[in-house]
Amino acid sequence: MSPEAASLPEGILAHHFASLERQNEAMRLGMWLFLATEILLFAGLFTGYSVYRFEFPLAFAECSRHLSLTAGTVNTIVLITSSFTVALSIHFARTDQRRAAVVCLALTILLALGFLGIKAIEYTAHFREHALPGKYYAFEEVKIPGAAMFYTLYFMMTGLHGLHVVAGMSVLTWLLWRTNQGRYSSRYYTGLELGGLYWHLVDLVWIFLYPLLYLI
Amino acid sequence: MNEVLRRLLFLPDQASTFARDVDRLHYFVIITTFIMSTAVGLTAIFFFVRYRRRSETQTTPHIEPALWMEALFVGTPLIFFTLWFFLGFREFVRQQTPPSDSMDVYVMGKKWMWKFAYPDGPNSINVLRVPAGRNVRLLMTSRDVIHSFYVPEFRIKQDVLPGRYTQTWFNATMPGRYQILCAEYCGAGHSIMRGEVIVLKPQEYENWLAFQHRGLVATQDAQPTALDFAPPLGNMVDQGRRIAAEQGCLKCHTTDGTRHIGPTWLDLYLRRERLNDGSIVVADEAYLTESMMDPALKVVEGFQPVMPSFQGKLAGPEVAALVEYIKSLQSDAVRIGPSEGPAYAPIRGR
Amino acid sequence: MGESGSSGRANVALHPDDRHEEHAHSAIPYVVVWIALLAFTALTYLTGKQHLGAWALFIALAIACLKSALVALIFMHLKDSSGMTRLVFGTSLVFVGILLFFTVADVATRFRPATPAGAPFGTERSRPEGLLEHEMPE
Amino acid sequence: MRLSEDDSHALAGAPAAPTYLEDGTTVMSWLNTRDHKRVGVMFLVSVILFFFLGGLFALLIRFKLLQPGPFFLDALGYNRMFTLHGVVMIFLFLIPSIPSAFGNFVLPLMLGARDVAFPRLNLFSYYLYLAGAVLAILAMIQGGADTGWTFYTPYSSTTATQVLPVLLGVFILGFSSILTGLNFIVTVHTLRAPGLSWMRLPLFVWGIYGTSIIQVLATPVIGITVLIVAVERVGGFGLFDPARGGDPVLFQHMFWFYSHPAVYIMVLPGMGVISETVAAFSRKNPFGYKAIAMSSLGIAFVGFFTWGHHMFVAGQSTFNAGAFGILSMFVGVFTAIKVFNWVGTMYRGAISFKTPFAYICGFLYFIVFGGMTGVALATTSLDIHWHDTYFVVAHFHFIMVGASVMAFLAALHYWFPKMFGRMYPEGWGLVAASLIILGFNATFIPQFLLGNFGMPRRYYQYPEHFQALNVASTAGATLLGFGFLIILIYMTIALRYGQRSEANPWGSKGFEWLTASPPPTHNFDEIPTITQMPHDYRTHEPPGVIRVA
Ligand code: HEA
Ligand code: HEA
Ligand code: HEC
Ligand code: CUA
Ligand SMILES: [Cu+2]
Repeated sequence: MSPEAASLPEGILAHHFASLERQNEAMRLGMWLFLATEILLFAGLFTGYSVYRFEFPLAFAECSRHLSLTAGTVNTIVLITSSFTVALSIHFARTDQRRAAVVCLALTILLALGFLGIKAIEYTAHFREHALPGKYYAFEEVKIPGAAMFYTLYFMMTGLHGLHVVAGMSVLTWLLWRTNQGRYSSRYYTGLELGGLYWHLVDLVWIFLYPLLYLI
Repeated sequence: MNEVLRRLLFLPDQASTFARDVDRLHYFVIITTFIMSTAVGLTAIFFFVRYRRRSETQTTPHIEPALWMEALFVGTPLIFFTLWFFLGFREFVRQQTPPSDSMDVYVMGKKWMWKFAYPDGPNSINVLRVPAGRNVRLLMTSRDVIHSFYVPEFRIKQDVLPGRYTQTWFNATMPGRYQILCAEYCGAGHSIMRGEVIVLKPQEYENWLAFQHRGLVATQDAQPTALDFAPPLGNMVDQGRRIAAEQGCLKCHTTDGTRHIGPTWLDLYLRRERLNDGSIVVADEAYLTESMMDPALKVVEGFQPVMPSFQGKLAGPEVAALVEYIKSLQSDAVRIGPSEGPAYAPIRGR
Repeated sequence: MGESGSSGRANVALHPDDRHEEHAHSAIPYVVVWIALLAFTALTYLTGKQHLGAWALFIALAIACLKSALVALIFMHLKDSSGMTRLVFGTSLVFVGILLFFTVADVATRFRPATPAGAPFGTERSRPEGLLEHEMPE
Repeated sequence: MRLSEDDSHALAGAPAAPTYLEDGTTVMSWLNTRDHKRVGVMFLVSVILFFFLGGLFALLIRFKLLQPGPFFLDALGYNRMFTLHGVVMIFLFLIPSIPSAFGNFVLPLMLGARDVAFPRLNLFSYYLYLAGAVLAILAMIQGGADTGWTFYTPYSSTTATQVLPVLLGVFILGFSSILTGLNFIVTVHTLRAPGLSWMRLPLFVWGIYGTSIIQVLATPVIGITVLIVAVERVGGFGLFDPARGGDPVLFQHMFWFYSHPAVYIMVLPGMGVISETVAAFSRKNPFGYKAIAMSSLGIAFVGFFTWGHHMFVAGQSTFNAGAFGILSMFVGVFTAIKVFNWVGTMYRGAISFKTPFAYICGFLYFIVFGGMTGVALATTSLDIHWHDTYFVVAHFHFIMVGASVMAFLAALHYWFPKMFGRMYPEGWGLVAASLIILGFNATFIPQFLLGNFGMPRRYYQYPEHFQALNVASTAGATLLGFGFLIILIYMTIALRYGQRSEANPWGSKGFEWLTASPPPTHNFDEIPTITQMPHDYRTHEPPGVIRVA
């Protein structure tokens, strides 16, 4: 190891771990377990979706046609790209290119904002049409049983996903700050990596939401 | 044998064709359970007596079970449990499949009463009359929350769901009266949501049916409702309910949303009522009180001013109780909504 | 849960993903995956517009699965991470599957009137013989 | 062997480290601790508190049921009472009881670790637990909810009582439970002492490991489910509203997807305790170690396939009933393996009948009876008669009180010297144990009969022919209450005035006894190298030979 590399910041070893390596492994395992819980959290809504789609296929198809496919597609592209930039930022951090890592993270956050913006525009449109969930449903164009249920699911799923986007953004902002301080390097980048994992999960969920909601 | 075990286990009478078969499996299962738990307990005690600690420094050999032993541990329960399953499931499928010659009765559960309707026949509340020896299918739904139709003597139970139908069936063997209990928790009146199945001899049943066809709808089988059995519970709402019944308000007002001589009380509180002079009032406490004291002052559009004044007939607290009662009559979120009621389905193969 | 040897800590160290070795970590896979994801999105979009009927859902989900596999394997480094993390991820998917399977199986095999109105596979909307509308148990 | 720097600093010869109890005695030093042992003790105190609260509710329920008609409580009050009893006992007592209290305390000790993997998260999990508890108590103060602990919609989404804080409380408690589970899984994977291979893990660790898997995988689903109900209550839109085609049975699927596996969260740790104590008090190696260990995983896995047995009469399809019926039969087999192997452990042992052993005997009897009545309930056609009657109530109390609480008490007595360095009074221990086992039978056997007789549960009033059995049950509950009260009293006294115990009063060869009692803050002066299976009583050698690196 070059002396230069040795001066790069390392993680702090807690007293109860035998080695940094082990500690990183523990953190990564912990994160994956956390992601598993997130997956099961969404699974509840996906179950609801499957059941009601099974019961009301017509209503679901009809309602889905009233969502903006363009907005959905653009958002998919935005989110995929943001996932890509996060992956890049980790790559740059671990190859000691701090500037590039920071830029990539900033880009990710911008893309996330873009995603939320587009979602907000969609939501506004739904509000205007009264295509709202549950008892607020008063959408003139679709009046078949099950339509309200579609919008309930639509709002719950995108809403919960949106919350995750916001949470992910906050994490990324914090990571951006720390990366800028030079906390992550080829010798230690676990924190950044875990944040990235979370963001990828947000992307994963959307990859399924997109066809299920917009493309029936 | 059957009788002894039945009494020993406190099982109720066997009044349907299922009961005996279910009970037989019940005996088998419970006896196995007893034997196994006692055996395990006794073995533990035996080992304790036999292998007491003799000295504080005693060491013991390392023992691992042989493979055949573990196989036994897995195999025995597995065989028993699978056997239970097959015996039980055969019976279960039978209970879930009404025979195609069953007569239908429609059941509606509602907080906290049971309503029964016969095709082209009478309706009744809380009393279900069926002929003995005949297959009866119940097609059931609920008006508000989940209830469960339970007749212990028949060994049948089926949840009753809002917005959709469920079914069950039975064939009662012994004429008599059997209690219907609600077995799914449904609120304050859950434990008094009781009804009765009256199993009649076939001929008596025919007579009853014929008699019912003669009368007016309003006089058909007017049964007291569960609420009449409900003891005073002590709070304002319950007092109000009692007073409303005593004072005869319910002769003209309904609490379930239907229109009668007077407007329904369901969702009345804070409703915007249009009066016959075209103006609109909000039915707040003041208006409700006023309507009892001076009904003719503000008459609701579409109704006749026939309500008597209760000035002087109701004490202050009574009025307050009535108002509280009316306020409590808010329909649940569970209403007949955009999705229409479920469909009727004939029994498969009929 | 592999190692059952007795050698302790060193042995338990879970396969480190070669990051202390300095061989150049490349960004090219990320770019490739990104492009593939975009392509797949386009594909979903196009097939989605075709109204392929029963196949539409299947195709859309198949593509979504492919996409998420790419994200998980490459972006999330599942490809070269320890067996345990893979197991965790896999297990969570299995349990999602269980939840979905039994719940949908229930709805699909129920007593038919037990599904609400509007469900196309429900039965004929007939009234029981002789029972007029207002007499239906409310 | 690799050691961290800390290890090499804390080498032998250093003055004996202060015990974790003495290391800082201010309130803040507890509230802000990272020490898994202190977190464990805080959990222990809290869950015991809530157990007594829940028990108080139980006594009120039983008191009301002395009379068939209205008596003592009104209908609403009664409904609130059993809801609070269920919620407190399950979410505030039983789920965190053994894993969060004893698991936290002894699991790292058993692994030869200095702490759990994420100590700060561990403390956070305790505060989440407190927050959830506060919400639940808030709901109680405001009048309480009346839905039953199962929150079935549409009742729960329409009733006027304080369901919302309870739902949020459950959500938060779920988080706490997830974090604990996550922490334990990572700890077991990364912090085992040298020489401690998977097949040498103490069986308690296997039990907790299985539990943790369930906690991580099942709890999120209840989280989202109660959130949906909360949204339905507040926002007026949800997935379960029948007026809009919503399916109340879907709620039940999602609820039981968590809550059936959750019953194994409640019993697996208890089984772990029994595996430890039965070996320690029989002074025998666990019979069929592998079978017991693997059946924990088996239960954790197969437990996910049986949830529909709560819904046989709920409008679920016949196909599903069959599938869940047969799958429920398989879980029973895993428990059976354990039971037979525990009994086998006593074979040719050297058994000493101390208080924990009394609870072991109770446990064995109750879990077989309670478990087999569970299998009986899973026998589809029988469940039609039994569903939602007192038979079910008796079944689950047999397991949750008869088995899990007995295991909790066994653990409390077994590890009390480990935790506090003092002994409880043995005589009183046996008195309380006999009282509890007797009272327990008197309380719940009549309830089995009531169920057969046809008395539905959650009944405020009941037809008069049920009264005799109800009175019997209430009498039993009173005995039971005295039993618990005695324990509370002597344990509180023993905490201050109990006789000082040796480091290993039981002569146990569980790994947690390799360090002092009570342990020092860092658990081990040196991390032991494990050279044997746990509970190997062939020799008197301690199972871990301490080597200096
Ligand atoms: C710790 C809690 C716990 C545990 C471990 C269990 C364990 C089991 N439970 Fe129980 N159960 C509850 C808590 C628990 N349950 C609760 C709280 C409810 C009510 C919920 C509510 O509605 O409020 C409930 C309700 C409940 C029902 C629903 C009843 C109804 O509402 O209609 C059913 C139905 O199948 C059931 C089944 C089982 C089965 C098959 C097991 C099995 O895991 C049992 C396995 C154990 C054994 C089988 C014993 C060992 C076996 C042997 C030694 C075999 C020897 C035998 C031979 C050789 C023949 N349980
Ligand atoms: C861990 C779980 C657990 C435990 C330990 C218990 C313990 C007990 N339970 Fe409970 N019970 C449940 C979980 C549990 N229960 C659940 C989940 C339900 C279903 C709820 C629902 O329907 O939603 C239920 C329902 C339930 C019912 C049915 C109510 C109904 O359906 O109408 C009854 C009735 O007898 C009952 C009784 C008891 C009794 C007598 C005890 C006894 O074992 C209690 C013994 C303890 C004590 C007696 C405490 C001793 C304390 C003192 C004497 C001191 C007094 C107080 C202070 C010092 C503060 N329980
Ligand atoms: C003989 C039939 C009759 C009886 C008995 C009767 N009402 Fe009425 N009630 C009516 C009619 C008709 C109206 C509507 C016309 C009106 O507003 O006066 C009405 C209106 C009301 C209103 C206002 C409702 C609205 O929609 O604005 C209230 C409140 C009310 N009644 C309460 C009572 C109470 C309380 C009692 C018993 C103590 C009672 N009524 C007994 C017939 C009756
Ligand atoms: Cu209706 Cu309980
Ligand atoms: Cu269960």
